[in-house]
Amino acid sequence: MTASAAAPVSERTGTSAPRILVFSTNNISDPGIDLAGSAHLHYSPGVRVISLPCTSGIRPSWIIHAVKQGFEGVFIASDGDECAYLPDCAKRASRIVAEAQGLLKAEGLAPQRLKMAAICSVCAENFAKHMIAFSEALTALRTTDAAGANR
Amino acid sequence: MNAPNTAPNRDLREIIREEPLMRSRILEVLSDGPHTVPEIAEALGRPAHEAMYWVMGLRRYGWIREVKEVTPEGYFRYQAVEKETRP
Amino acid sequence: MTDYDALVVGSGIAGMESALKLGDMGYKVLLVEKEASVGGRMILLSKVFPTLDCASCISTPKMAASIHHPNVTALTYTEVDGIARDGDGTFKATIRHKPRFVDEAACTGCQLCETACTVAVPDQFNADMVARRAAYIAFPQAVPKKAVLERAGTSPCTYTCPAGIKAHGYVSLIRSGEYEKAFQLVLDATPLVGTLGRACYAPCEAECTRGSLEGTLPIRRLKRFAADRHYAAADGPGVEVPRPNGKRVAVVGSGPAGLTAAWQLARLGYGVKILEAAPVAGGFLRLAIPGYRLPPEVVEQDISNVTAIGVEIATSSPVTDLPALKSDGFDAILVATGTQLSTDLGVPGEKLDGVVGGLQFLRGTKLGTGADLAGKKVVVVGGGNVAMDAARTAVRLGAAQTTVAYRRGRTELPAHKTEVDDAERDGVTFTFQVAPVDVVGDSAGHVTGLRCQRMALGRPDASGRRRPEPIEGSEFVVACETVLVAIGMAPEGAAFGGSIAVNANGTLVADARSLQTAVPYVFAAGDVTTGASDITRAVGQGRRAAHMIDRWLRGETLDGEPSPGDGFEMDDQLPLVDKPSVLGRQKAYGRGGALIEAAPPAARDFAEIEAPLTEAEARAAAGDCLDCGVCSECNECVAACPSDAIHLDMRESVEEVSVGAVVVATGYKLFTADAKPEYGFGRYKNVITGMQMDRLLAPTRPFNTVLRPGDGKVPERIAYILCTGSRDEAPGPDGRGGVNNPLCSRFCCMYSIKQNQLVMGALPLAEVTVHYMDIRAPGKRYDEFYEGAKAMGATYVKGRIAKVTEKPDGNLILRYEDIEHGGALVEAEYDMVVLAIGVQPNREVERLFGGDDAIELNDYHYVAERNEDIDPGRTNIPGVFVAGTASGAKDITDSILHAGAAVAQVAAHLESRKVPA
Amino acid sequence: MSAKQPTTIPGARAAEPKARRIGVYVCHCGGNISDYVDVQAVADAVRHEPGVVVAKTMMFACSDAGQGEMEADIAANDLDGLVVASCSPKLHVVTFRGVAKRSGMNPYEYNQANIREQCSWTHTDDRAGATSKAIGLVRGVIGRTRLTEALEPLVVETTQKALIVGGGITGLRSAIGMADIGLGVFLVEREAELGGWVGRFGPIFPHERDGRELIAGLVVEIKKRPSIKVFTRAEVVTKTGTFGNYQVGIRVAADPPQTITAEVGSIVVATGFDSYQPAENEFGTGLDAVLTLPEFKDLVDHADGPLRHNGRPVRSLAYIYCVGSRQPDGNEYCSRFCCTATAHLSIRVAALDPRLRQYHLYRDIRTYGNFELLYTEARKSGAVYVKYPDDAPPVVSVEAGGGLAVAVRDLLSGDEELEIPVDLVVLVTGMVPRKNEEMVGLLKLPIGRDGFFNEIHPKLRPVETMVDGVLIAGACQGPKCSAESVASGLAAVTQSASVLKKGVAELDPLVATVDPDRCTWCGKCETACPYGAIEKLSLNGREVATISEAGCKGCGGCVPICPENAIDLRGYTDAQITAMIDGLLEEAIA
Repeated sequence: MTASAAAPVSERTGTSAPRILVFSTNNISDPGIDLAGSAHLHYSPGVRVISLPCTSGIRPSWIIHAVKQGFEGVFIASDGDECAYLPDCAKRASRIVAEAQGLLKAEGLAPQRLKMAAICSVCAENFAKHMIAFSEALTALRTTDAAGANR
Repeated sequence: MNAPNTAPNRDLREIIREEPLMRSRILEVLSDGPHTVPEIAEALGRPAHEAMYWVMGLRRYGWIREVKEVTPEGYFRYQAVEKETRP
Repeated sequence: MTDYDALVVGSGIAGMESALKLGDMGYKVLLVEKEASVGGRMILLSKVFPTLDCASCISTPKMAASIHHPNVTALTYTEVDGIARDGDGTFKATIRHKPRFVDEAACTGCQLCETACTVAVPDQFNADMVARRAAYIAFPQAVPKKAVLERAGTSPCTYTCPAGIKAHGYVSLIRSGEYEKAFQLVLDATPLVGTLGRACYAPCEAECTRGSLEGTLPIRRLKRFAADRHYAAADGPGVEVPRPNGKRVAVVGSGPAGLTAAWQLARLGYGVKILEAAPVAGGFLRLAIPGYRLPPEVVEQDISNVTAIGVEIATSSPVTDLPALKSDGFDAILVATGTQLSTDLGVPGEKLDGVVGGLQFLRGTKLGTGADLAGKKVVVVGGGNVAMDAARTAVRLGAAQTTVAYRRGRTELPAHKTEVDDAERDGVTFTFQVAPVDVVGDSAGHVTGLRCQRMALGRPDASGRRRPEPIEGSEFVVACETVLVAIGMAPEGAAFGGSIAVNANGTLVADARSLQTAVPYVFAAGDVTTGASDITRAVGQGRRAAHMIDRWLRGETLDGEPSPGDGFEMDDQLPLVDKPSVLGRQKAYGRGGALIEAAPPAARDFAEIEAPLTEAEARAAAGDCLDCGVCSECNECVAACPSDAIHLDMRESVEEVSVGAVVVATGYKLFTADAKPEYGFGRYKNVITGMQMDRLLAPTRPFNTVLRPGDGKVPERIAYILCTGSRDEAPGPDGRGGVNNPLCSRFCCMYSIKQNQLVMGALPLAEVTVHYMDIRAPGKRYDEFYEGAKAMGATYVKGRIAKVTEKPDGNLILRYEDIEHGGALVEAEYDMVVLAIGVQPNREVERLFGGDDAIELNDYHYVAERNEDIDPGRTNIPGVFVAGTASGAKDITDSILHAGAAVAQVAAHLESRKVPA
Repeated sequence: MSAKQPTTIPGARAAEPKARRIGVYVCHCGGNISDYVDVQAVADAVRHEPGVVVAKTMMFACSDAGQGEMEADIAANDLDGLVVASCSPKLHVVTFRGVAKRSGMNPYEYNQANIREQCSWTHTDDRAGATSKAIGLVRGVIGRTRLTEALEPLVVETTQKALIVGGGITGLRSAIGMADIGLGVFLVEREAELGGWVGRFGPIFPHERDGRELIAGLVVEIKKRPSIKVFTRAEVVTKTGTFGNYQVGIRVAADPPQTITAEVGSIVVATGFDSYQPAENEFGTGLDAVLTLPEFKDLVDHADGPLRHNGRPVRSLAYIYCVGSRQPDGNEYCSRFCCTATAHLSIRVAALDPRLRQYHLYRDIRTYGNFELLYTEARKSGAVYVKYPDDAPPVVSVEAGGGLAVAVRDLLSGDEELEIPVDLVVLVTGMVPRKNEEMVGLLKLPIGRDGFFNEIHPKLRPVETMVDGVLIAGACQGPKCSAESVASGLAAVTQSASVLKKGVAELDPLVATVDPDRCTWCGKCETACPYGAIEKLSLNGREVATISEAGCKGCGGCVPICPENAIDLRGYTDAQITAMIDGLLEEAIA
């Protein structure tokens, strides 16, 4: 909700609003992200979502690829305990995050470029808040992260 | 003119249907900055629980929103949404 | 063959589970839900015990599946009106599709209608804690995500308006501050907005439901308010000038009927010319109604609406030859010449100088050619509105004495009551039960008096009024110089040289419905066909005439038996809303604004008497509208909808389907917490129900977080009172009533524990105390969940709460016996109290089955299970099964299992009826 | 499968996709999208994307007119890929898959880009940003669509028979339920007699039905149904096969012992519970006049007058609740049925002998729902209820005269210390999970923290386990009363029938696949799959993983586990996701 208080995103950051890749899940977090839209909550248009059946199926290589290709951050909107597929879904997603962060580090990229949080099907405000905070964090990272200078 | 009815137990339908009526008055109250529900109620001369219905209705439909911090007394303050982004 | 193998009534979690599982087995299922979305109550909950997973995340996939399953036909906003056993063991179900007024296929769920809607009502999906709109989508996760318009019927004000003006609509627009839109809504019916805002006798106000309570809304003056606002600011009517369609219509007469018809026809693209015999346009409005009631400038402004969109008005242009007009190039002609003639007294002396027809008198005054009454004594004969206008005008012209002579009594006066009252205030005197015998004159032929005879009132005549009969020898003379005759008016029907047939009373013969005369291209509307009526009826006639002329010119039929949807009716009105049910929606009535009282008459001149409403008065008055029909028909949603999905002409439809089996999954009702008055729900603003707390905790909550509804404070000390409405057979506090529910509601302990955990998560500083009888946590991981809440810091205190009282600051005092510590009477203070309300049977289920096939209920009015030990879910009717809480309180898991049990038996029933191949 | 190159090797990734003919439709949604996104610019921007043949805007893609136009375009241009950029796929994926299907296109070659909920509506404050994002979203979906394949739902023939393990009331009623829906049943009972616990009971709550009679009635019904094959003194010893088609071995302890092989589609485990057995000295266990709840029920069931125990009349008795339940260091769970069962017994005891004094020493009385009526009745019959503190359970001792005494603190009368002399102590013992290690191993049954079998989801799928087609019913899943156990058994019937009734099951084809050339069989995926859908396969002399299309649930959980990147999830392949990522970004350089 707080983004709308500020100037339009593109005005604030020009065309350089951080691009954020979000992995969501078809049944749980993607509906939550939809709901943020239905409520007209604002966040940066740099945010783009790919929806999967379950966040346990994310390959760390996708995350590395995304960051190398130009996404400044990747956000995993995980199911948490609601996942109907895997009871240990959250644990698996955490392992993927840990592995991907290791790979990021190995590539000289800040591990903070990857974030994960549980987003449920009604977590609209929560998602918007995460996106705003993550956009800000990634913008701040541009000045501190050498890798940011690549683009 | 009779005084407006401020009976404590007006039916909630009576109160709720006045939300469109109160919209401009509440936005006027908020024109000098954010206020809490009791403050808005006082400015309107109406009971706080009635103001609560109106404030929450206006919030729901995008006219006003809360300010993040809570007052020391435990109240949120509400501010008008900029004109361009209103419904 | 049946239409469906199974009918599932109710789409809560048990209903959805039943429908989906039967569908998976390959049976054809009809799932019927009365609300606008499937999902029942579970979708409205925050998280669910004991796993604290999100209710929505569990429900929404099931909801989507219910709608998309190839074997399940899901009907929302639809009710089952009855189920009857058919001879062969199947069932016939009557299904009533309630109109959504929204085309489901076209609606994209964008909510623009909801944003535009001007009517706010309590949102039942948020436990009445916030407003929704009359146009709404049930809740954010609704399936299907389609809007619905709540319409209970047409509001009485709108319904009764002879002109078809959407009174409720403009009232609700003014309430929202949309004054110009209010003006435009009236303008849609007639150009005479300012006129009707003053001179209409407002039948709407007579029907106003608020009128039966504290007094009517000033509906007419609200219209005037909108008109005044518009004319003060605007240049022209503010509507687009239509593209000419190439056809021309002549309108004979520029009174309210003619002007309205011309306006409507011109907006459809017709070239319209009004021919007016008088030197000024406006007919009755300009030549009869006195300026103190209707200032001529207002009529001018209204007429300028008509000319602004291209209507030509030729004054001093009397028409007598209609065929000639036709050959001048007009495709149709509307005769709307009104009533020109005053009825004669029919007594000797009528030709004396000083006897004037009421209409002629008013017309002369308006045109400045009238008589000089200064210092004269005037008698007005008659009791109608023209008589009042004449009398009050006479006063204003300086008459020394003005007397109205009427042959019946005061209560029989046909004039509008306010007119009579105003006339008396102006100084007019009345003499009742007198009839003129002859007009007395002097040798010069001037009137000197009116000889009258006293009348006695006999039995009521056909009109219901008592018939006046002369009293022999009671004659007397009223001295006067002027007699104004206002006992009736008649049209000048013969003016058209016999081309149009004329009734005995002088009115033209035209079809009452189509307004077409025997000459097809000639239509007749207004007083010339109806006889003298009033402006608003004439406006309605004008609208109808335009509608019919348009139909005729487009080659559409004008005859046939009237039926809904035949295109004859202009307004998509629903039946009149049921007033008792409107009044039944509220427990208490009390208007927010002050009653607007009529202003006392001003000076005795021709300046307008009635003061305008101030903006504050208008807004406040409009705020009192009860929204009888719920939807106000203001049309804002129609204008806002990008996909033209809103259709106010939708109507309910009923169909009968045959089904092989029935699953009753009608769920439960929540205990109405105000039935426990000692806890103060409904009176104390910070006492809420468990369902309300669940809504406050849900991410789609009505407030921005958990707040006290009384003042928006973040609560710090929250108490729960368990067993509210459950395990309670004690009589009420006054010795009567009481709850009388010996059953445990089974899930209130658990949902309270869940809320305890969620509240402590949402408000880390909050203290939570639970007042309980027994903590009932009997289920897998339930007791562990209870222990978890205790570990988080929730306090559990055994003992029933005797009474809750409210402090001035909204805090609440709970009084109870502290039985675990010696039984002392203890008081504790909290910010907020949550009543853990239990369940009640949903007795609507009884309605489903009638007559000999009544469904058997148990002693507590839940659907009885005949053999719960072996056949859970089986009812007394073979082929009818019950699933979920319709048979008694259950939590979600048990409801799903119970539905599964019912489904197994439904399938077995269906299989047993299959004829072996 | 299409592209198979590892994405970690830059440049080597994209096997050139075959030339596709894709139609792209960008919806105005009557302004809901076009007010904030320049939809024409979006259509123009993607018009020349590889494979795009048609790109246009539509006022309402979902309208009849919009669908008709798409169908005409598909036919006229021989399209083999369809992209609609409109609202959330949750609202219209079914609609547009229908368009594809009606036009002879494979429905799985349709993909939707969400440019309303996830674009126009969230960026109402930034038209340029929203438009640029929409272009990226559509490009991403086009990229994915270029790599789609025509898929058909997997059709698995299923065996219309079920195995039911356990011949208690749950298993018996389930067997009848299965048979009545037309499914064959193999009913396996370890004991010689059918009936389980209920078969040994007299009247049970809440309807006073005699347990023995209930069981006898069910057994009669079972005998009427030839499709039910009953095996007593039998055990399940082997299980092979997959979803819908299991082969189980049933060993019957006959003379000589024999093993029968049964083909079944589902397996319902209804093995019931054991009663908690208190340890020696726990509340006086071992003393002659201290009984467990089943022992006491047996005593009451066989009494035909005032209660006598070991020949002595019982004039007073105390019930001690929560023995073996709600214990922080033991069984933490509540056993659910025991409060009501005890109230029910108390009423029956009072009916046998109104003068018998009954003391109920409890923590919370959990006679939930309608069972509350029994609690009320028990109190009305004169039973005394004493609430003791959670942390101070009653103490049973032997008095000097040989009688029993129970010491308890009564919270309801001001924490008074009571010493109650009684003739009998009844320990209200709860339910404990039954030991079934062999079967647990055989069926891979998941066990919860409380030791009972675990369902996959308490609300979504309360009788299903992680193992497809293996269901749990009755008290083996958790404490339940008899009627509740029957309900869950019938729910398991329903769950079985929902899969087996039609004889074929249509499954979503979006499942995981293994590239055998890459697979080196390390076994990690097998461990990662909770559904047991992955197995080792010998292929051309190599050991590789194979994924059962019927067993796979399509979660993709195995995809990142594979060190060789040999697993792909259909519809979400490595190549597709990578193409989407690239497409989402392309607007920046466009």
